Amino acid sequence: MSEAVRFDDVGIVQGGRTILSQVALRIADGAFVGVLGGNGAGKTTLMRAILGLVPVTGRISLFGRPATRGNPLVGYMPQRRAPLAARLSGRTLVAAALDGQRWGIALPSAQASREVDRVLEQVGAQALAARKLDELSGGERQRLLLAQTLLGDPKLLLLDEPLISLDPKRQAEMVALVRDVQQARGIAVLFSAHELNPLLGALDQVLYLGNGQAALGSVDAVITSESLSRLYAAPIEVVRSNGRIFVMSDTRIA
Amino acid sequence: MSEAVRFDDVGIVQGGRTILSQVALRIADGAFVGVLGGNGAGKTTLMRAILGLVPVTGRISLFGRPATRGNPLVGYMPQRRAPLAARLSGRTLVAAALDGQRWGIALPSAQASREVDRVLEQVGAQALAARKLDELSGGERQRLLLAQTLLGDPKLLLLDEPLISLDPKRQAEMVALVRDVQQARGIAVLFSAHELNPLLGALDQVLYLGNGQAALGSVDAVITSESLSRLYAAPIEVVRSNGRIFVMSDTRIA
Amino acid sequence: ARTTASAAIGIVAAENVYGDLAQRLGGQHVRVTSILSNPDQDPHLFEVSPSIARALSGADIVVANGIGYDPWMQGLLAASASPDRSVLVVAALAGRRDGDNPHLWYDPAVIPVYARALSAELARRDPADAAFYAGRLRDTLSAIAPVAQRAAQMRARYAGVPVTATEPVFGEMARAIGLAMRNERFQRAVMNDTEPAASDVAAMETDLRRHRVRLLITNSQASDSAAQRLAEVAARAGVPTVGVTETEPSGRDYTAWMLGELDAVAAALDTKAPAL
Amino acid sequence: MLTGLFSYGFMINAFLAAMAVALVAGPVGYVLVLRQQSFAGHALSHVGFTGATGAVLLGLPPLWGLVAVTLLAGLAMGLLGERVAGRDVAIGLVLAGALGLGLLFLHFFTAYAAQATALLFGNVFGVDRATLLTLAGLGALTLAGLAAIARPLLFASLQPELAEARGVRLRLVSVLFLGLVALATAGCAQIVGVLLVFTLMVGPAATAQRLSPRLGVGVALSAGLALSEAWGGIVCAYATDWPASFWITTLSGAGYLLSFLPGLPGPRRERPPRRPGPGPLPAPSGGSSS
Amino acid sequence: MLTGLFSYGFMINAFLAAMAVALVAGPVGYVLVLRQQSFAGHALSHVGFTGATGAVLLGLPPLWGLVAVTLLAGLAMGLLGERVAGRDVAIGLVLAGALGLGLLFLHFFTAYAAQATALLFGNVFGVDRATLLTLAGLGALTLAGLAAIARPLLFASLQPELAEARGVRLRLVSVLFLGLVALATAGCAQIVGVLLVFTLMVGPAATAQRLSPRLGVGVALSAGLALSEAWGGIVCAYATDWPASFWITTLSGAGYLLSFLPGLPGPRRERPPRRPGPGPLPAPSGGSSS
Ligand SMILES: Nc1ncnc2c1ncn2[C@@H]1O[C@H](COP(=O)(O)OP(=O)(O)OP(=O)(O)O)[C@@H](O)[C@H]1O
Ligand SMILES: Nc1ncnc2c1ncn2[C@@H]1O[C@H](COP(=O)(O)OP(=O)(O)OP(=O)(O)O)[C@@H](O)[C@H]1O
Ligand SMILES: [Mg+2]
Ligand SMILES: [Mg+2]
Ligand SMILES: [Zn+2]
Repeated sequence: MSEAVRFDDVGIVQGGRTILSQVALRIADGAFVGVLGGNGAGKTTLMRAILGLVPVTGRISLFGRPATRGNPLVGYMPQRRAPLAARLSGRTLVAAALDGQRWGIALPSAQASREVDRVLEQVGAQALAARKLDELSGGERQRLLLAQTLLGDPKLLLLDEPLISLDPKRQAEMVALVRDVQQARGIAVLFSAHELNPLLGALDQVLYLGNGQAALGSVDAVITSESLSRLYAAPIEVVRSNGRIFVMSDTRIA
Repeated sequence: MSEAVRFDDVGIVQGGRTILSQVALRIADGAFVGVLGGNGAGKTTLMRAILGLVPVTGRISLFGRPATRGNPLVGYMPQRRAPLAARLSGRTLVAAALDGQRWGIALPSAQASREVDRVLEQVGAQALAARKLDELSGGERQRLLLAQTLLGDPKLLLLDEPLISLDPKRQAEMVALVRDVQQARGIAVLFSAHELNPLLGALDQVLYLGNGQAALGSVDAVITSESLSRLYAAPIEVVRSNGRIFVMSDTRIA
Repeated sequence: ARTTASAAIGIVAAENVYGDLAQRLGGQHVRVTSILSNPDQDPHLFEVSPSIARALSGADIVVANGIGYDPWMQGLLAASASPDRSVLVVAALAGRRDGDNPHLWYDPAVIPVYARALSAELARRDPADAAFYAGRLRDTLSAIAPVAQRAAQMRARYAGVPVTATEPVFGEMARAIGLAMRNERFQRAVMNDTEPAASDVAAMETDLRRHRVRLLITNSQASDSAAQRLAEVAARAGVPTVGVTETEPSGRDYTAWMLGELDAVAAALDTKAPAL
Repeated sequence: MLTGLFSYGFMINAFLAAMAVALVAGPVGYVLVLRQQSFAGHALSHVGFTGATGAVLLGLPPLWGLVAVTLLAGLAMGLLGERVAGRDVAIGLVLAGALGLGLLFLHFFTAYAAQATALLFGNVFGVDRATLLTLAGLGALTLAGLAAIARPLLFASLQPELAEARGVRLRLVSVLFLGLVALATAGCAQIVGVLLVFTLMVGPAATAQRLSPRLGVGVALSAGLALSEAWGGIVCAYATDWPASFWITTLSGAGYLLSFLPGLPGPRRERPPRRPGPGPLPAPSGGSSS
Repeated sequence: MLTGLFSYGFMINAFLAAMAVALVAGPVGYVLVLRQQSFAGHALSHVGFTGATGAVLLGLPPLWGLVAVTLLAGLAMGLLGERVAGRDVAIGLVLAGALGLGLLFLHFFTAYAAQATALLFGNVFGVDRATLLTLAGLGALTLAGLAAIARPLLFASLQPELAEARGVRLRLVSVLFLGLVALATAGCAQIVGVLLVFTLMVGPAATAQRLSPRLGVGVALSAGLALSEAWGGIVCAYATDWPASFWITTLSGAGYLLSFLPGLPGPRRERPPRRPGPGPLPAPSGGSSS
């Protein structure tokens, strides 16, 4: 089965409003997919639907099985992040997510400790883990959150705007980190962002949302001035130079 | 006096750490200045210093007078925004900032009402003002916050990352809005952002922070691959095409 | 509602002990309402209902205990000022001051003072029936006389005998009998709903264990675990326990209530302490 | 059943006292709820106990001690817990500390303590004219204080960062406000009881904030609801002879729950505006890759 | 002074009771403070009063009513106020409602109510063996319950959005936890008083969270601090003859304040890592424009 995510005629209605309708799409296993769309287009809602947190019509399948809540194959970094308990260590935060959904108490175990070490290492955050959360920079915290998504060997990562409030260097680092993990472990990634440029080099495909619809396309097909301008309903320019793509909205026309 | 902001040998130490040292700069009245710098470079601290909220050594002057707290010539949009009281109307929020620092009670007055109407109109938010804050999108809320900064005819706006979590279209709209207000009223603007592209078309100058230093430069001088790469300590490419500039960090090297 | 009873003198008593005596002294010429038949209601949350406030505002005579036992009475009286109302504060009649034991009705000398004062007040208000009130007063005084007599008898026999109690409810009567009451600080702490000090608990236990007291008096309406524990200590040490009640039990008059408790105390003091 | 509602002096006093309390509790509570400081309001109503016992111990009028210590605790909470994080811990510790001290004072009591503790637990049917005047005076003082700090208080509550930048002294405002809450609580509690003050502060304010997004309307609504719930409670108490506090609490809770009814303004549901839609999306070209 | 500390049965019982309470209050309080729910903890201790009164009215043992109503209120708070915004209003209204109901029960009271009133200040020197057993049983039950929900509880407290996505039922966990708090409070309060339970829940937990960033260490520290403060308070009470609750409150407050001392781990100051600096900035070229 090479399909990570499959939507068959999916519709989502929330608060009496249709967010998405008649969505059909297939995301291949191991693909790095950028999720684009204006504010309120439904990026977060789509991810929450994949997680089984939002009632949908139609069918969403993950790796051939119906999507359900608490699927261990999915790692998730939510967009809206509650203020973190500032005085706890990064390690405590990451460890809390390890089997956090299971009843009972988490007794210290060598195996659990190894698993936490493993994901911390994967994002290069071993040194951060001992420090208190309120001593970490935003970028460092985001790296810990990424580590959490890797617990328990997921086959699909849903990352909702992980670049927010990062500077260009940290944005690039975050994208590179996700890309490395994705390739090393051959997992599929859905990565939403308003900032296309740092992502473009890493993307296999683009999932673009707007006007209640969602469609998948290749980077070359979607990242064009014409299609992006239509997507965001604003003039957006795409420039290709030296094999690189730049996206920029035109501030002079407004 | 054509200087909006002037720093003479300014140093800022917080929590025992030197954030900025020996900063000297002059921002001309009416200039649109982009404030750049990596996470933790001190963008927010610099703005708070201009507002008189942070103890400094040296001297900061605004329009020829020493910077003090509560200067009515300065409008401010903070970066960290406390969760807004969701059930109140946008108009209530904006009106609360009108002379909000003065003791006493704000009795309904035609003059106050006109002033609120004026700033709402300037950002095109008259229609939003009657709605509850929790019914507004992030971009709409940000527009109300911008309206607040315009209360009482400031001559200097400090906008700390007003583009955060906006989609490209809204980013462009926000920049255009600020630019329009700035030009119509001839005021100076300090506008911080991690996202350079939406800003580039609007900027008169760039204030770039890093390594405890701050320096002002023209767009042409600062926005070059070399200087940005040094600023962010990461490979950043700047491409000029059709008289437009594109900035992009290189994700392939990381 | 002022048709049949229009002639009757309205009396509101804060506590039912005083109310019952008032009924006895005034007979058919009075209409009595007692506010607290249960003074141990949480004073924190005690709230007077409108009907009581109504009764109070129409009352001719109001009886209160005073010295902090019914502090809400002041406010209630002030709230419905009435120029022609007399207020009898028993503590004032008996010359007690703040800080004295507020369980005044356990003092056999106080009740006659109250009875005389109330009777005089009734006669003042209703001179036509003065003879009736005088007769009622005589009857009442002789009906309650056995309490003082019994206390005096017991004084002859038990004066100086050391006893203790979990609460100061019985304190005035113990004084009348001449019992040597110990552990008064402990009792005060329990009365005030606060925590007895460790040394007071220790002294209490030592008294019980070493038979330094001949009797433990408890409040039988209160069954908190601390009191239960002391009763157990007493039982183990062979010190007898007598329960008394703070309010007049329904269905008993003052004399029967007091005599019953005095008998129980006497019986307990007469039991021979077992050898340790 | 309701004949004679106004024929008794104590009933008239009860209505007047309830009005004085409601008109203070409504606006003060509005800000309390807006700032999410209900716990502080509740805790302050306990703290008076320490002041009253301490004052009695020193031979001072208990009301002085009550007002003084409540004010002090309000200030302490404001100073300790200005930041929202950890604010509830600051309140909890001030509360525990004050009660512990009260317990110590009680320990030194030689008299029956009802005198001190009764002060905390007022009685709406036992309000006399002099108390009514005190109440009105304290209430006027509190409202005047609230009016004096209204603008910076509201600004600091809605947007602390911005208010600070505009010259509002957050800590001062926070401390002054808690002082006012303390004053209102201390003044009202001894007349109508701790329970009632708290109920009248939180219930109507929360309801008002659900019903109107406008500040002035909300504050007026809060005061109006508090007043009508207080008066309604007194009428119900008169009719049923059940305690007024119970009725007022019930009405206040019912009012809040009613504000969730669908027909009313302000349902929880978010109604984001449908933005002018973009044109049709480009047809997917490329399908699934890799 | 301290001779004979263990020569009285009541002292031994006091130490044991304090231990049972502290070992429950420490861990439960740790989560309570982590979730910023001190107000809920405090409110639940009031609510027990209503339950006790109601049970007595129905002729049931007060402890049953206490536990039942407190559990119910914990559930109501959990259900009403799962979202942080408005949570304090939900607690406040449940609290007010429960107290109002308690007042109504009292109104119908004919029997003795002291069992319900003595709640605020318990009596740690008056614990008998049977009570000790009840206390130990309730404590064990609470700790077992806490252990049973520990993992999802912690996860939901730290990262609710993520926990929900991973299949944790937030509302269920929240309600179960408040039920446990209710159980702990109800069990302990009637033996050692509301004040003590609250103090031992909030003080040591807040101190522990300042002292260690690690969860296991923090919970152990919280329990250890609670135990040593409780025992220390009893010893001080024995030595000075002042109330134990006063001493325990004082020690708990002092412990928290001491944790702010500079030498200790976890000063408030933020120490962001100095990132490897970029090279020297390009020299400003262009000066001030326009
Ligand atoms: N529980 C809900 N009830 C009603 N409407 C909702 C609910 N949750 C989300 N919505 C609406 O659904 C739409 C899609 O929201 P969503 O958060 O998925 O957008 P998004 O693409 O993630 O936006 P952003 O870029 O701002 O994060 C929005 O209009 C939002 O207001
Ligand atoms: N009160 C404080 N005490 C100690 N250090 C502080 C304080 N406030 C800020 N800092 C530190 O000062 C540095 C500059 O912070 P500042 O918030 O100004 O950076 P910034 O450029 O705005 O970053 P960002 O892009 O993340 O918003 C950071 O290292 C920050 O941790
Ligand atoms: Mg989103
Ligand atoms: Mg910043
Ligand atoms: Zn309380």
